[in-house]
Amino acid sequence: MSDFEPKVVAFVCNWCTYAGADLTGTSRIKYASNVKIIRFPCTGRIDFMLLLKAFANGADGIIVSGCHPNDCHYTSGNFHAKRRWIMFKELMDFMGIDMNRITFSWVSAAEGARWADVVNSTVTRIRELGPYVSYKELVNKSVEEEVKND
Amino acid sequence: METTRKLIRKQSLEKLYAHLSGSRKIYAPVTAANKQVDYKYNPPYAEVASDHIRSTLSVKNIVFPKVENLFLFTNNRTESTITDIELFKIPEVVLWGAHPCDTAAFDVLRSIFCWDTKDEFFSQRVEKLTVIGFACHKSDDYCFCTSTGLSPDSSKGSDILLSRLQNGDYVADIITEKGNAILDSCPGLFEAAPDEKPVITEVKVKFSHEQVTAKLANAFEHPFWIENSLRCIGCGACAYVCPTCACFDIQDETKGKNGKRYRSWDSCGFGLFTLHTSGHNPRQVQSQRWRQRIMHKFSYMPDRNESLGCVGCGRCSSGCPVDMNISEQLEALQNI
Amino acid sequence: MARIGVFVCHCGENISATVDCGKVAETIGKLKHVALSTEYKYMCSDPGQTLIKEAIKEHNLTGVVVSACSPRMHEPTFRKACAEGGLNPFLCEMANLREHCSWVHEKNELTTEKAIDIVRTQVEKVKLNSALQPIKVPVTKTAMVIGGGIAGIQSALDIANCGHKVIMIERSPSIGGHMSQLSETFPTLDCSQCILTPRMVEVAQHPNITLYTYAEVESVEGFIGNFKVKVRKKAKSLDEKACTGCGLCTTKCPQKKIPNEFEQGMGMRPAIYVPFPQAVPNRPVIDKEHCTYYLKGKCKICEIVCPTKAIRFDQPDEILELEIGAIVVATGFDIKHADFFPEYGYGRYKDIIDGLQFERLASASGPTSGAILRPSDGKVPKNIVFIACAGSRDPAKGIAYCSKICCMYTAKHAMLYKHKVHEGKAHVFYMDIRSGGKNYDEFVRRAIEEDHVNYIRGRVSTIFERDGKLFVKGVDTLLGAMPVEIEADMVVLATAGVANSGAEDLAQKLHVSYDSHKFFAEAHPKLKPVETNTAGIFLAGACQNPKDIPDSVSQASGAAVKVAALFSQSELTREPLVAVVNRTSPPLYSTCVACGMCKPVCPYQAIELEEFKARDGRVVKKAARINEGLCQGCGTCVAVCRSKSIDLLGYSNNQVYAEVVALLNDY
Amino acid sequence: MTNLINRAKELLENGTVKVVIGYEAGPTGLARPAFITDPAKAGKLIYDDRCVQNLAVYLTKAEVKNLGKMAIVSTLPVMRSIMMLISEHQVMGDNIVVLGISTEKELLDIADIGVMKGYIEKCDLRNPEKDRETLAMLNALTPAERFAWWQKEMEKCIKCYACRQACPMCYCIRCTVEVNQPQWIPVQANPHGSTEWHILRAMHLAGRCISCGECGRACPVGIPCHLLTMQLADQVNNYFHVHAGTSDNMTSVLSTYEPNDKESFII
Repeated sequence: MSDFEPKVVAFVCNWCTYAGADLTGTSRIKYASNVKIIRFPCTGRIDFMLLLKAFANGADGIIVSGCHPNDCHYTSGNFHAKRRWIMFKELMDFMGIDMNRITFSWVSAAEGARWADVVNSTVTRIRELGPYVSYKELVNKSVEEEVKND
Repeated sequence: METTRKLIRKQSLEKLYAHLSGSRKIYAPVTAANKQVDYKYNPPYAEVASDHIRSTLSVKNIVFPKVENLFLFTNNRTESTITDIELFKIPEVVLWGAHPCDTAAFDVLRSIFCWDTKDEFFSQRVEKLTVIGFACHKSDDYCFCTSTGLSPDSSKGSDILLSRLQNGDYVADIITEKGNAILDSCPGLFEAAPDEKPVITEVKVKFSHEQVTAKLANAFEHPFWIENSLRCIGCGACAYVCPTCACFDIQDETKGKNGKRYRSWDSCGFGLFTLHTSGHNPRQVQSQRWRQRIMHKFSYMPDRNESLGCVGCGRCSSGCPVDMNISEQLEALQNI
Repeated sequence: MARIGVFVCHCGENISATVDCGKVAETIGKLKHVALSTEYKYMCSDPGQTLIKEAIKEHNLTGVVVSACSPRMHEPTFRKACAEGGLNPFLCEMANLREHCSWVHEKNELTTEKAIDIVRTQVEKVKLNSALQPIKVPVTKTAMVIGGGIAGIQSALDIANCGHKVIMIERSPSIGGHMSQLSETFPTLDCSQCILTPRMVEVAQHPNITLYTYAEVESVEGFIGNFKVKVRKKAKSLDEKACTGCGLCTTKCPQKKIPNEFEQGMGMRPAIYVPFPQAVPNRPVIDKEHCTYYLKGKCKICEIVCPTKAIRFDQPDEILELEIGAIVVATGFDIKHADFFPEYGYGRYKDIIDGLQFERLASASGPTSGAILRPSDGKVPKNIVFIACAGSRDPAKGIAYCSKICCMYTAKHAMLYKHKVHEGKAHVFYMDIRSGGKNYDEFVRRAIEEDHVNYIRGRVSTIFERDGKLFVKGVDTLLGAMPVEIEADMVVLATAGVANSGAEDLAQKLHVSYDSHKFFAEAHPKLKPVETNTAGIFLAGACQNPKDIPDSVSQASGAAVKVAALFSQSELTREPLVAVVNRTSPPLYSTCVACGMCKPVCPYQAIELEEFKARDGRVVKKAARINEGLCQGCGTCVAVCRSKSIDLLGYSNNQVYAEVVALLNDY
Repeated sequence: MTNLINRAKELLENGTVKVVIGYEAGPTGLARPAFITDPAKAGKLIYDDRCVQNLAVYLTKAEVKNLGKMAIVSTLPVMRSIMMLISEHQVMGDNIVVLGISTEKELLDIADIGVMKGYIEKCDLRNPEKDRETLAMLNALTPAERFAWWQKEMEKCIKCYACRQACPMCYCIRCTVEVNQPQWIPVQANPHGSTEWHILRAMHLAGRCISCGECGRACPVGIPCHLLTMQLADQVNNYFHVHAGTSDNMTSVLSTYEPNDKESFII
């Protein structure tokens, strides 16, 4: 497990967290390279299905991050996203899908150092949790194998 | 081959099960906690159900799985490579405990899958399959095998058909060479058959399928379809539990450069089943889809495949969330 | 078949020091559909851009991925380069190898692998990009200015002087706003009306400006360049064309005891009145709430005396429907009235007034003709106390902000007083003196040093009356919180500036956001201080927050430039990254079922339900439609659409999905 | 029951409605939806414990709508469904006559939507009791146990979409599962495809599910998928203090927000 390099996907909004991550770069603050960023105009744009797609394609952890409440470039996208995540988290918990593998955060364009912290703490946590075996198994389990089953 | 009748005692039946499971996989019905009966691979004999009327799903899954990979592929920079499914790896399976309606359905499926080009996947699975059917000693209002030309003790599709005697022993009709091979592999478990008649349930004849087929030839525009399908909600339950429904959807699923093409069950009851790319949908409303379902089984198939598309198992009716009772509708249809 | 060109930038050594750019280019070059994968030291340099332009032609590229710095830095640069190379600019994407990779990771294999993943993700995305054309929206070159104070006047004149039509709406009978009430202005002490009234007249006479006073906005629909505004022109009970403004009616009106709004209640006016002598337009209106005829059904003296028979008692309100291209909101502010401060005894003591009342007292055209006389007995106050920060910066009062103008006008008031009552004593209680601004601090110093105004740093706890005299009790914090008690003949409260009445209502009509204090909200506090979150609606003056005259005027000119820029083209060009609801052939029309989930999530009211009709006129289908003129491309509607009938150009479902897959899988 | 039959007959006879949607007894003794267009056949209508299906699903069905103005036998879940359908512009409130049935199986006098609103407000809007018990049982498990529990159910799924088709709120003409650009949900009925389908369905019903339990009842293989949407119905009320289907002007909880919505997991 020691050489386990978690795959973490970050879904971030263009105006705050993406810009914040840019600032982390311009400030030359180092963080774990396991995280790869996908840019969205707004957290309001992030479909909950994309999070499942990330797990289905082998992600061990996910970060979802956008503007702090009241700072949304589009005024309200992050508020809508917040409600969506509240419901999503409740459903995932109820189905036993591991929500410790998802970090939801607000990181502003000025919080370059904080972005590094969010990434590093997420990667550390996912490292401890290990690969997301149960979701990977779920994805690879094909009904046909049941028929073959040898 | 000529059918031979043997006796197999209750205790020997368990031994036969153990004997068969030693060499191959057994697909047998099991009663779940919620009283539903589902087929499972290699269940312990003690769990195998023998008193049920019908399982929730038919046994078609064994020859026509709900999802089946057709091939795997890899998209490289300049060319794509295709990897075939190794059909020879499909294991030998014994289907245990299927009722005559379900076993008869294999012939119907064959008439669909192999009417012109032989479907390799289906054929291979059928070839690897040995069927030990159980004649029905119980039935209910949904059953109508006798209206589709079958009977509760029909041996159609079985390699060995077991029928229960009053005392719980069974008579075994050895129908095919495959059945004979089983008999030969464990002759000690079989005895000479008594003269006694097995317990067979009585299934009332509800309609004449010939008459239904005749009526359907001119019933395409009949108001019957709208009136009788208003409550149909357009789910695929009837098609998916049906032992003879064979429609499938083909999909490609890729991850990165690797992918697979597979087929999975589909249903003509779905609104988008017939949607064209142009946006046109020849079956726009549910009555047209309901008509298609009945027409296909009772008119088109007798015409084209010379086989009725229904075996009268009654699952479509018992599984329907809105009680679309097919035998009731067919009864009505023969009188329109 | 896609032919993607990938250009890996070293950014000097900024990227190449930690990322093996050669390996990135080589690995990406092996991907399907990648026609060219190359590296270069500075992609953004001229030779770098030329490389892209030539490659587009040479390899007939269908998409370009520039793997360099943040797209927030150079996306416009490279999109422009692509356009110059003959490729639609929206077929260019950037992979962020610098800010998100080389600068934040150590030099090792994992970092290079991550770089490859980042580039591959953009390659997969760009394959699904579509060539987009900028959106053109027609522009109605008529601006509406709401509010006729100094900000509105400045904006209207600037826009009109650029050659565009302006419609000005003012809800009171005259333009001029608060500035017309002021006596002198800081820091120059020039007469407010003297500098304002020429501007007011200019508005009235400007050929490009149409002025509607006594009028309010009824409703606003549409979007930038294409607003449809309904304006209610309240009945003035007057034929304005017939009226000559002789004023005879106002002198003959028997009802004369109505508190004069312009004088802040310190004078009286008749029921038919002109708010002040220099009013524009200089025409009276009948105040229906106080007019004897409207109240009791008889009188009509004004009608009788009017030499031109201009009075129209049965005149109805008129609704104007106007086509407007841009709107400047300049509705100004109000002040907290002194009754907000029971601790200071307002109401009980007549000689406690607010700042605007003091302006009227000091004004030559005011109720006392400029003499500082206290309201109770008309005597000249010998001791006067000014309390700055009455309400402002006081979270307990619900106003946490600084009203900004009070420090300066309090200093001005104290000076004006001293200039008029030489022997009088002026005291100022203050929290801090905020006198940032050209010549502002000098002005305050003059009050203290030349006019000997007594500045006391401390807050006033209470004002009470003893033996017919007011006593102001506070502390002097500079003297170690020593209690101070000052006998005063008159007290002036520099009360907090607050949002104007009706601001919330108007903001809702305009679909513009407002803050918790009901001030209009700017689109960005730093970089878009004039814009609102609704495109085509701009802010000027104190409707945004309390401002002094120079700030209001500057912002008003700023807003005017925004409008003029918008009007400089007959069509508006917008980035086409907008949401789209799908359309298919009938009878489906769209997979949208018009559930309306998307409508309330749109911050820009860009979504409406479109009806599809059969030949007989029956509505056979409804589906959402997005107004591309209003959509800003946030994509929140896309994520809430259950049937996936909405998609966002540039961040389509297909694109973001491909990104997720590409980021996590082997190729 | 006589009241119901008489009322249905009257509505059909005087032409107020063209069809009465109610229940009749089928040949196997099950109650099933019935569409009465002929007043002489109103006598077929029944209302008893067997009548469990949520009839509101038919309000959006094209061929039922084609019959003309409808009256619909409505228990509480049906009434709540109607409220949601009006809120989401799928049904016009003045286009249907509600034949309300009280919990005591008495015919209610629902003159208009306002009256119906008043009635709904007085009802217990929580999930049905036996489902509350199952939910409590599941919520008491560890996440890993819950995962295993649900996976066992998901393995049964055949993707027949009876859950979707039986739900009055699933009226989309094209469901997300039918979108293949991109293919959001794997088409195959394997545990992965089925799990994601059920997540999607539950999320799309968040704040819209009126706890009728029809999806679970319709499932031919017995997956209690209604527990997913009911759990979210509970949470919607817990977080946002809303019960779905209580007014004809509901904004979905996921289409709106309060700036001070409480959560504890966003850092």
